[in-house]
Amino acid sequence: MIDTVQHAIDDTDHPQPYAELGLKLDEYERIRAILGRRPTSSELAMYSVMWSEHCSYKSSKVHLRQFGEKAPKTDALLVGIGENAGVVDIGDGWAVTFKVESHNHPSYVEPYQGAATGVGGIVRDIISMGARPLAVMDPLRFGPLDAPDTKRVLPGIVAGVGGYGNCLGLPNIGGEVVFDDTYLGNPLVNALCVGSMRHEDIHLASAKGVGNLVVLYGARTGGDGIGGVSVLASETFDADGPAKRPSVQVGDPFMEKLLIEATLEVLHAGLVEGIQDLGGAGISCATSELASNGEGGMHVWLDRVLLRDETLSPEEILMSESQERMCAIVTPENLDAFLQMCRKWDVEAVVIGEVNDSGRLTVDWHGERIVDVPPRTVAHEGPVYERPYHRPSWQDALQADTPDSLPRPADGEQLRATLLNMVGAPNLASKSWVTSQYDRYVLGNTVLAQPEDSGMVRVDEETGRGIAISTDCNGRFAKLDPYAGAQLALAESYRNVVAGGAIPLAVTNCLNFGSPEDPEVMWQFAEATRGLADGCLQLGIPVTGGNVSFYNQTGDTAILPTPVVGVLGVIDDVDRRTPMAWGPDGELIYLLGDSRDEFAGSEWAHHVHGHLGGLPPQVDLERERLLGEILVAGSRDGMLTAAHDVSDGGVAQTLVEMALKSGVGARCWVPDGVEPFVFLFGESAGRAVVVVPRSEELRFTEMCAARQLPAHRIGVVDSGLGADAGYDAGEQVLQFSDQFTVTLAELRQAHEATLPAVLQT
Amino acid sequence: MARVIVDVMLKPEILDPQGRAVQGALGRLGLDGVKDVRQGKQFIVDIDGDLEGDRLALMEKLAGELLSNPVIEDFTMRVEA
Amino acid sequence: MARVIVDVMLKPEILDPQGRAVQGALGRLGLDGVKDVRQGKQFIVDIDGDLEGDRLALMEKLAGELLSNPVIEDFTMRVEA
Amino acid sequence: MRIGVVTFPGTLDDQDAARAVTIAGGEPVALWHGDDDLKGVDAVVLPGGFSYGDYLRCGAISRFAPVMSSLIPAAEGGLPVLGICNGFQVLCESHLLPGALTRNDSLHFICRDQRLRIERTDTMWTGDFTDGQEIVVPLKNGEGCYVADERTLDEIEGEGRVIARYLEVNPNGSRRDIAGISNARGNVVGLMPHPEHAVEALTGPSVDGLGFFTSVLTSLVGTR
Ligand SMILES: Nc1ncnc2c1ncn2[C@@H]1O[C@H](COP(=O)(O)OP(=O)(O)O)[C@@H](O)[C@H]1O
Ligand SMILES: [Mg+2]
Repeated sequence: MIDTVQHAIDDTDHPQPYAELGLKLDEYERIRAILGRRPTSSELAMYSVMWSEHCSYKSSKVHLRQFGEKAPKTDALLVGIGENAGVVDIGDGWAVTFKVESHNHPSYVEPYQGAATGVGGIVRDIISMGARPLAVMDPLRFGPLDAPDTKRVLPGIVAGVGGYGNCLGLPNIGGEVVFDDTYLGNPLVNALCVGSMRHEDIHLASAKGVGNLVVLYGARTGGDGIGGVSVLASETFDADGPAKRPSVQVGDPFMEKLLIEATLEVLHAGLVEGIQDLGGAGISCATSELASNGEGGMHVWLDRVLLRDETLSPEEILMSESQERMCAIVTPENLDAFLQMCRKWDVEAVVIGEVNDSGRLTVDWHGERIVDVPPRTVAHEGPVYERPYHRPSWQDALQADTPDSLPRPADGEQLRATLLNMVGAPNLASKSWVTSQYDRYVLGNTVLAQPEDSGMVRVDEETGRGIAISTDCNGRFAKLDPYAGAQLALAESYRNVVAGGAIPLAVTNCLNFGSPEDPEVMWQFAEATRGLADGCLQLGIPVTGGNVSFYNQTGDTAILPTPVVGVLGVIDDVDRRTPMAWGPDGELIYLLGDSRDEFAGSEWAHHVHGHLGGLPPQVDLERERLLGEILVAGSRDGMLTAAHDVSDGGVAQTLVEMALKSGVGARCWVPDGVEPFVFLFGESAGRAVVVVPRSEELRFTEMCAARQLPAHRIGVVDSGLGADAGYDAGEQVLQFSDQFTVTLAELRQAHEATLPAVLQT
Repeated sequence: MARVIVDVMLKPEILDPQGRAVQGALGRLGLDGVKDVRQGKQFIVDIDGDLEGDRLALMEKLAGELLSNPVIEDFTMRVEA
Repeated sequence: MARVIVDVMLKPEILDPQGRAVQGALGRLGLDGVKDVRQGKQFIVDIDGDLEGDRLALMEKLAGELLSNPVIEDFTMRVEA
Repeated sequence: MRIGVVTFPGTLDDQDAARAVTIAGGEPVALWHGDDDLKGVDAVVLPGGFSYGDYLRCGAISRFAPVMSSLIPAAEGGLPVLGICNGFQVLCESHLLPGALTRNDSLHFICRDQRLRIERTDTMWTGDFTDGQEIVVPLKNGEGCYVADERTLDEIEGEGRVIARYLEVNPNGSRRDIAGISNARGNVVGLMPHPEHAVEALTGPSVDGLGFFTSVLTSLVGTR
């Protein structure tokens, strides 16, 4: 029985399963008030998915507004928040769009497909702006490395990210792999995509032009993922969707590759008036958003949708989250050309609707009207909540529990043992077990990729203009102080971008938190958002887009507040990038910035003592900005051979990573006035290690002095230390004067063995 | 000595891109009227002794949890002596 | 309507790392005495009308050339009406 | 010299192969899978990727594409053809080269900078290398394990048709560390690693890959 509009008018008291679909009673009442009758079952399906937390941002909206309100003035922003992804001007007529999104819950249920479709979804967001995708990144978070469920989830997620991205032909240029107890029942899979286009190719999701046609193209619509993203992402796991349909989407990267090529061809041929990807909430979302952004009216013949499963009901077709589909608005004159380009790429396409000026979104099913709604009420005027929030009762006690009394290594021997232990800690160990499953070479424009600070790709092969991106977040810092923690995430990401020599331009974010219905979690969210917005204003780089993922918790225990921040930078010639590996003998190693006794939330406190408490490292965004200017100038003027930011694991980790990447040893020392342990393992922000050729030393140090950035000479690259230290002459060692010596071979073994030891089967 | 044969197929409602690719190829190569193709896996497990009682139950459990992924796949298992 | 089932297996002399990995996993999960595991593919082809004469011959040819690679694989095919 | 670069649905490294041809001094010519016209090119590169999603078996479906119906006889007639990664798989599936490529023994996709030894320099694609030269180029594949029966392996070894071998690490379990082979005539070469990703110092681990593309240009000049 089809529930028609007429039926809804006639039988207006018919009880409806709004609660099972995740709507609250007052939300249901509001739908009735909007329509002046009860919704049909198809309308209820549309409203319920579109008003879900995942699609409507109902709990986060009031906080996210700050990103617009506090946005710094910049000419770089071509398209701001609100579109599928923001667009940034990088010069020479090039524009870049980038965005990060979460696929946490689906990846827990089915790791491979969940992660794969996460990549697929974010890539479609980027192509729907008219951009050609350039690269992907994958910030990932798991429970403890040795937990059995991590061994179930991690290999599948990594294979899924790789399986999809590799098959699409997009290089993976970076990401994160972080382990913490709180992610055990709730791993985080965030996926980022970046794309480029010429300014004139920017496209927006709107249905303009009465009489224009709505074309659905790509994969056929099936029953997979019905209630998937929405049910899974909005409510906790025990509320599963309609029983007869699986709530897992399966990705087809091959189809997506064809979809990319077909889409770019029709866009460049000027055949498209508006375009929208189909992600969460499928056709409901695409049609209501397109209509709501356009002339405000659209009619859809739902029975024309090509199906994979003929038994699907209209409600299910509206809600289906089948992957690899797109929706385009095409003029009648261009339709044939559009369809022909789709055929060239073996992509099926069909006209499902028409733009009109009715101000309504109407949907027919075999001649009967099943939906008749004002599209804005579906797409943009969903509920908005001012969720209550308050500082957690335990926050003061957490901050009072400082790491100051934790036992510290006392002599050189103990420092050496600590170093070997730390470089093998799951969070600091080499991630190459993961990254070697990702293609970083495809497209031939990857200039920097893992394990560098940022991923950097060439955008213009003629001029060498390129971009760099990094994503970062230390959730422990955010737990200790969400406001500062979000700014520290921003600062780290910023630092990683400037370390490569790129100038930061814009920010994306993926805010992963527990339940917004918990006022203490909501406080974390509010504080982190405020911190990030204030930080972006201070650094002068706008937030161009992002994603919120709530309900990341196991029972009542929320994950660490995890505001993942992605910073995008531009470099006018990638030839001038600064890599992380130091150069030949004799080059000088400098530490820029101040080192303080800051261990709260540090990897040392976490890994060695299992401790979390105190106040996170001091944030000084003016200092970060100055550090950035020095690093960019150093790259531009050829003063630096190498640079590497200091973050998790402190200066020790930074030096070890530089040495291992280059394969050459170094003699280092502790600058005056700092305790060796604090120097090596403290995690003060605003620092980087740089390597300067002797010929540039004076110029570089004078620049730092003039700009008042502390610069300490802490070492010199030296391949000939082996014999002095009692090893074979050729042995490469890292020597800390007066403290200890360690060989690169030992460090490499400790650094590289951790992940394979657990994950290699 | 027993031989266990486990056939694993994607559940009918789950998208099978491999099957679709094969369907397209069969058509292009001149085979008309192909309505549907599904691609699955087959495992042939040779095992010592008789497979009975607990061991049979364990094999069955592993067929459903290790050899197939219950979230997206169905399996059938048969034992040949 | 006919249903064709094609089973494809690596030839015995070709190394099967997937089968080996499954064998290892079965052992670790407590199933003793697993001597050998081979992992192959199964295709289920649903096809309109009767499959006879030339069409049957074509299906058979494609099973041997498209669905399997004769250099490394063997296949069996059966038709269910 | 005009070098064709074939695009199948799902081909990924076509633009890289074309770039490599250009840097080597040739002129790349795009060839489309659905078109049996080879446009009079002097040589052809089958680039890497996941043609038809690599569903079924890598290269199995591409082998039947219209472009292959022209390419197979042309290769048998002496046209130089280089198959890289997925292209190598297509050449094996087409029986232009013996053996097959199966799932990596690690069961994982692997991307790494791979050291190789060039074993034979008298093919159309390796003439610019020196005998035994060691090179480093990216390797990235999920199904790169070269297999053939022992008789076939002995035969290609005996005829000196192994053109490159893995050094230091055998990344995928290939029999006898085989990274690339040629046909008897030396015009058709299949290679699992990716020389087209090692043609610019900025983006590759080396520029060692360029040798394959300059070799064919050199040998074509010689035959003219
Ligand atoms: N999941 C992943 N995918 C791709 N690259 C990753 C992933 N995890 C880590 N990496 C890369 O490994 C390197 C080291 O990571 P990390 O220590 O988190 O860097 P940083 O501390 O500089 O942010 C970086 O280049 C990062 O991009
Ligand atoms: Mg870094």
